[in-house]
Amino acid sequence: MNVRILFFAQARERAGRANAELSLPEGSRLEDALAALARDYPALDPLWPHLAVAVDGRIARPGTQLAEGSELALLPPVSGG
Amino acid sequence: MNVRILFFAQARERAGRANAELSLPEGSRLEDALAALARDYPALDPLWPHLAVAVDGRIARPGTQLAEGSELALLPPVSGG
Amino acid sequence: MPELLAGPIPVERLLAEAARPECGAVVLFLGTTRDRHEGRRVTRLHYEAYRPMALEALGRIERETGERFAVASCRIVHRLGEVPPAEASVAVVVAAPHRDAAFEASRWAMDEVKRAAPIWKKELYDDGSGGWVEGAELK
Amino acid sequence: MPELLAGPIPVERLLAEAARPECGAVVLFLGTTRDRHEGRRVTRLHYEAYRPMALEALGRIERETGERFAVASCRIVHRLGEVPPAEASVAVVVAAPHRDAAFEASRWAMDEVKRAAPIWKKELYDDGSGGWVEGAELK
Repeated sequence: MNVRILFFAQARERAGRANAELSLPEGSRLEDALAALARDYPALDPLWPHLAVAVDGRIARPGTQLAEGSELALLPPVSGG
Repeated sequence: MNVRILFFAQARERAGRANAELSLPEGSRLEDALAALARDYPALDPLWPHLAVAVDGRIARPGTQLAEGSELALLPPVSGG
Repeated sequence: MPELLAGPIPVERLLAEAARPECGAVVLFLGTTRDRHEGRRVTRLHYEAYRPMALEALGRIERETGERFAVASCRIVHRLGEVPPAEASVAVVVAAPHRDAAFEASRWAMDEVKRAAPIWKKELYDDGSGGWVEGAELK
Repeated sequence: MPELLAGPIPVERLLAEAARPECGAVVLFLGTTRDRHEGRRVTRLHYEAYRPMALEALGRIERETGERFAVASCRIVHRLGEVPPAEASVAVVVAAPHRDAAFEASRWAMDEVKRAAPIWKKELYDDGSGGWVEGAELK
């Protein structure tokens, strides 16, 4: 299955792009996607401890089941206002 | 000497006017002016316990010495805002 | 410098004048006319002031706000005469480096305006009668 | 309903929409761009957002402000893209029957915006470099 990845702020700059597609085996969970992203984008390493991850617009735990077309967003600490 | 009296809000309505001149003996104090006003404007009676009085723009005590041309203002409880 | 004026308060001008590059926060408070008071229908408010003393009081509040709080500016504008419902009778604009000080300063300044400025408000009701609002005795 | 927009925040429209005859107080908070941060000269800010999630977060804050405080309305507008010094990046407008609730609600809503909305700010310095502002980890 394919999921869509969105990178924001520092994550966008470190990944060198704002979005990507990721192909994963059927039945993958969020943690599987994150492991793949960690491999593909080593520049994200220092950010991981501070990132929140949303699946389809909601903050998600690593065990969250993904689906075809899920939208994953990597969200650094926020600083609006 | 002559002093000028300004009536505001309820005091203006009860006095039936916004201002007046008052003639007082030389050496009069604020309390003398207030006694004259109480005589001349009995409709002010219920207001007196709640009135502040300013002389030339500053809240004044009854013993304050008046001068020719002093401006006395009768100030009901305020409700700006 | 405070202002007493007839007619609508020029909020956009006040905000433009308050904006400054060393500040991260602007708080604008508007006191607006309510259309009901203790069950009666208020059609408009009438405000009057002892103008020179009111300007002095508002100016003192502006200065004291700047001394008590970490703010860059405090401006107070009060409307006089008739004010219809939902329109602003008073504006307090505070600019500050940080928002906590801006909120606290605005609130304090507004409490002071109500407590210490020789300004009076009369409510005019839909039956043609009117009543002065119970206020704070000046000290 | 919250808004995310490029370009100046239409403050006058927001105030007009907030005004209502049953309210006696309107508090507008503007977060404005400061021209210095930790000794460096900031020439402008760049804001970005995860738009659908940010709109949902701001909408949740608007609603929750209405539930937690005695206010009639809460509107939040955040600017995105580049914001020059002294211009507003965010506006919170609260209308309430009484001013204490308006101040408290505005402050709470603004704290929540900073804590919970997926929006990011980068400072751009006069030497051409830039830095993301240390923020709050989303939970």
